[in-house]
Amino acid sequence: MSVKKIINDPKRVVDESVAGFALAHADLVRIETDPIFVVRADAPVAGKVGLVSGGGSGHEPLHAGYVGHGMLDAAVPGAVFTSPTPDPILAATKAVDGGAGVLHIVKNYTGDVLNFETAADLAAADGIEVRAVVTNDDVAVKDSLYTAGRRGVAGTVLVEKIAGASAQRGDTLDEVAGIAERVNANARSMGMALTPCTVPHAGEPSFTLADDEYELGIGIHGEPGRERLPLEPADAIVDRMLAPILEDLPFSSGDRVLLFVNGMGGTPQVELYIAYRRAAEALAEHGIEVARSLVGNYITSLEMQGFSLTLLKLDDEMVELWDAPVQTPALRWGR
Amino acid sequence: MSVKKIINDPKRVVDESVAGFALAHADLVRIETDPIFVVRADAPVAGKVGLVSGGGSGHEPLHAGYVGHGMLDAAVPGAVFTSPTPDPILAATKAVDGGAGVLHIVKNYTGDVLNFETAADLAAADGIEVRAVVTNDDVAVKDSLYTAGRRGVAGTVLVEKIAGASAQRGDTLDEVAGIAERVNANARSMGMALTPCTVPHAGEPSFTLADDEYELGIGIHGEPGRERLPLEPADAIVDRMLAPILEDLPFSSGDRVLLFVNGMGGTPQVELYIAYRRAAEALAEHGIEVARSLVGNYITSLEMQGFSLTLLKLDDEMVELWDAPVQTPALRWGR
Amino acid sequence: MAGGPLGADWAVDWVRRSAATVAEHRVELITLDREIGDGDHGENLDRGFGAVLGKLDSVAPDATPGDVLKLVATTLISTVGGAAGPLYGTAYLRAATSVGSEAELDSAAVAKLLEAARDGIVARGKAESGDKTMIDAWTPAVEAAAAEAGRGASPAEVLAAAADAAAAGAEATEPLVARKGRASYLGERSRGHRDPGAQSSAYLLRAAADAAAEA
Amino acid sequence: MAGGPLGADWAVDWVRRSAATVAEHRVELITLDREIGDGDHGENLDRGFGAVLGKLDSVAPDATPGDVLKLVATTLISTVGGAAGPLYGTAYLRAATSVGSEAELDSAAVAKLLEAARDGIVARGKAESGDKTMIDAWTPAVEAAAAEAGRGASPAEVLAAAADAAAAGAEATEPLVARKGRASYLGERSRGHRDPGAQSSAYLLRAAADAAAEA
Ligand SMILES: Nc1ncnc2c1ncn2[C@@H]1O[C@H](COP(=O)(O)OP(=O)(O)O)[C@@H](O)[C@H]1O
Ligand SMILES: Nc1ncnc2c1ncn2[C@@H]1O[C@H](COP(=O)(O)OP(=O)(O)O)[C@@H](O)[C@H]1O
Ligand SMILES: [Mg+2]
Ligand SMILES: [Mg+2]
Ligand SMILES: [Mg+2]
Ligand SMILES: [Mg+2]
Repeated sequence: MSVKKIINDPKRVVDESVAGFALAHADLVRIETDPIFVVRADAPVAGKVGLVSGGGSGHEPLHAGYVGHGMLDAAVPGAVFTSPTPDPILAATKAVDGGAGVLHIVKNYTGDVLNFETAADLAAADGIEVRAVVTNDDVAVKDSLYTAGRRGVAGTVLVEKIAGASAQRGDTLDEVAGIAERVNANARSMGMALTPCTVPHAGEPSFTLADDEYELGIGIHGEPGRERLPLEPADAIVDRMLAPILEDLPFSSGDRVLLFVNGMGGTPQVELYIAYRRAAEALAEHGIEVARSLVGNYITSLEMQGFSLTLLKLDDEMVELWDAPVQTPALRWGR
Repeated sequence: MSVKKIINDPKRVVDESVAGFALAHADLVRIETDPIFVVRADAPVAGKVGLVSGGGSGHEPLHAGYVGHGMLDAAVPGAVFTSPTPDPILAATKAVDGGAGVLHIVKNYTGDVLNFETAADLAAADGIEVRAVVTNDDVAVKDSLYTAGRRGVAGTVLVEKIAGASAQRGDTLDEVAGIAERVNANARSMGMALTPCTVPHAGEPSFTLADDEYELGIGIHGEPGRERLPLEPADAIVDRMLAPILEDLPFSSGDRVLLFVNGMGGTPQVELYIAYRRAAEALAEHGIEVARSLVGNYITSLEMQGFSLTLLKLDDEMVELWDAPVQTPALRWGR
Repeated sequence: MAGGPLGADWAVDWVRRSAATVAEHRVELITLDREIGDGDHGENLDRGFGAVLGKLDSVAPDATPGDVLKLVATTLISTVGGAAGPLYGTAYLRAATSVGSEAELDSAAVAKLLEAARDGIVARGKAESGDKTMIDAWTPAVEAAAAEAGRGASPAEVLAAAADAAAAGAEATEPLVARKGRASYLGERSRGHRDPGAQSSAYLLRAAADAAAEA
Repeated sequence: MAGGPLGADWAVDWVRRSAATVAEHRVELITLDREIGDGDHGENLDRGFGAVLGKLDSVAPDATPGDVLKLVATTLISTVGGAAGPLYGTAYLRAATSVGSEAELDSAAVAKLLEAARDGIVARGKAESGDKTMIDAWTPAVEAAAAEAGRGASPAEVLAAAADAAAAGAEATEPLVARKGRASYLGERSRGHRDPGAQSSAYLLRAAADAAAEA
């Protein structure tokens, strides 16, 4: 074995992991294996808009960890860092269709967009109404003619939670899609990494960094980021990440926000809270009120050390939907 | 900065992190800073037995992440991997005393035991009834005259949850202590590591491992373990860890258990579920029923890559208390 | 070099050679993709063509080249994932449609097949020449094939010219700045690396030419 | 070498020298502890004696050696943590009790102080000689001190003998297998490493002797 991981066979990583996940969370989810997807134990919920997300594996708990009451109806895991093919997306879409249509939540990567598109076409041909929301909250990438557009990163978790609550309370497909779009439009993220990650089948780290460097603007696939900088204190890093976020929307004094500090997988919690502390302090300096928060490993890059900051500008409806009960393997509150 | 971490100053790691924690979870907890401890927002709860735990930092979410309804009333963080001194333990004990006495949950390390003992003596002098439960679930260490006794590791999380539910429903100090003792007596754990961790002030990894080695029987402080073995497939590792656990209690066919796969901090979730899958399968082969489960980073060693397996032999009361509502930053369900 | 029209045997041999070349260059394609992408391109294609290989037994004795191309298309779509899955899938699907139910393909049909495949990739991915994608291998290949067919070359000669042009096209992606796909996130930092999809396209077209040469 | 009894000045100087020696050997003690423990011993003692140093100003002009020792005890207990905090804390507390309110300590008082300190560590930690703990520095020190005092040596000579014995005792922990504290988890693998607590004890007793030599 050339890679130092707790695995049996690089080719069976996703299958075995999803199997373990299903065993551990049999109260909330079940899985199908051919093609593979994870679905709410009680799917389809009649009359409820179904929510399906998915993408490459390696970002756990995203997406399977968010399947359950008040969030996703199904999650479709691809190979590590590889978007799933249309087959399981289509199968999941059918499995969660309760007659009110299905929303696809897709992170903006060429592969994800294309495979979900194909699945949506096939589902439509089967008479299922499908809409897609493509998340693109990453300010590290310039959204221009010269790129594939901004990437969907940690904001996706917030879209899934809030749109999930919208669907759970009985909103129509148009309404759920509208809320999802609104959350995405009001979310901005920026990531950094201290260390790379290693895809099991690749056997080598995604990039190399010197002992005194960090990568600013990292994606969630170990893609190199915006620039490589000399390591600096946590507060300085946070300030550097916050600046383009605050510029981009722009957030302004009097705004209420959700502050989300996300670990990339290998960062200890002590460090995430040190970053949270400075981010909250800096926002207070800008007169921005942190009304809700989330800190932890919610969308990861395997064992990468690093974190991302996400700011979501809240309105009253978003707050209500954020607070609504959620019962999933990775996010639970209320009820 | 010689250590690659998201920190400002090694000496301020705990203070800043706890400050960020308090900001992020102000709905559930508050903190005192001189001396430092974390306490339930509504403490003391009149008539309820108070639960206090604590120990060196670096194991987050243990213990502060478990402060809240249905679990701990206060957590006392020491410096990284260093047990706290008696002062904050005493202060926390006083802060949670609702008149029904206070239970100290202490992991079995010389420093923790001695400092909690001193604090308990001082609290008793102030008229507070204190009992202590010392957890020692780690089968990697032989419990004999020739050691400081078995270490308290992941089983501590289960003790805190179940004893917390016992206190929450109004049990007496004797009853809560009795349940805590029973959980500890029925829990067995074993850990492993692929990589070491680095204490911020130490600046160097706790040990070194070759690229094709793992450390079996690792503790939660980067202490070297039982033996160093050539890396092998996940299933083989799990079997090797499960054997001494199953021998030690002994668990037997027909038993109902809680299976807890705990990440050491730097291990991706995919890997934890691969380990869970094999552990569940192996227990099924032994006729042991996995009635409850927990998978994730619940008691960590900073950024160490590795995991531990814990088995708790359940009785009906433990199941009821495990399922009881809990509302803490790191563990939530019910209500 | 064989000169006649190409039948289903050629299509099947193309698949076998594709699977072989992708397996042989798996690590190289992973490495190219790790440098400016996410390091899965070689793994994904290897999985996909491995799956196609496993389905060749199900090809009917009276199958046409179009049947084989369609099998490749649907198998790649359902096994590759990522960006390359739908892009290559669409390419083979359009190629299959382009050749219809013809049992034998002449030079014009071969050139048209390549053009249809390229157009399919553009329809899905919206890339233009110079965006540093697989299109930068396909478009020179399509143009070379059309020119060869126009001057009366054999199908094998058409494919050989296409393969040469694709290889040159893949190499020529090195100085480009990516504007589509994952590599586009790197902006200027994508310069100096060869596009993995262009490289795999060149290998696949070389496999087609080699199969034709021995047909 | 100064020969008279030791007063509060000596105790204060012992504190200063203790803080200095712990700071100087901080990394060495961390490294020893990383090898068979958890790598915090030097950091913890440095924090503790730094805190004591900061409190020296609050020592009253008419303070006794016992007052100073008590200040050390309470400060270490409330700032060091880990195993060493309560163990050293108890040691200094028992030492303070042993000297009572005497203004000056003669050789017998000094030997008794060391014995009381050692007994305090044993009372809390239950270690025996040979368990590879700080006791293996303290017990030889106590014995050497008693012998020196018995033969009429000066307080400074008593402390010098104690320091020498402690240093030898610390060194002698190397071949031992740990049976108490964190190092005991290693079993046989603890052999070949010096116990960090024994080493820090040797440094602290050397500081006491050096302070006496200049008193
Ligand atoms: N929009 C596009 N149009 C054409 N080709 C593209 C486009 N986006 C990506 N590609 C091709 O896909 C290749 C990457 O494929 P692959 O690694 O399998 O997908 P992913 O980027 O999803 O991991 C790139 O090298 C490029 O040639
Ligand atoms: N039971 C005991 N009795 C005497 N000394 C002990 C005992 N346990 C530990 N020690 C001493 O404490 C030292 C370790 O101190 P320190 O590193 O500060 O504590 P911790 O082990 O809690 O990290 C050991 O080197 C040993 O000398
Ligand atoms: Mg990919
Ligand atoms: Mg310690
Ligand atoms: Mg790729
Ligand atoms: Mg130590």
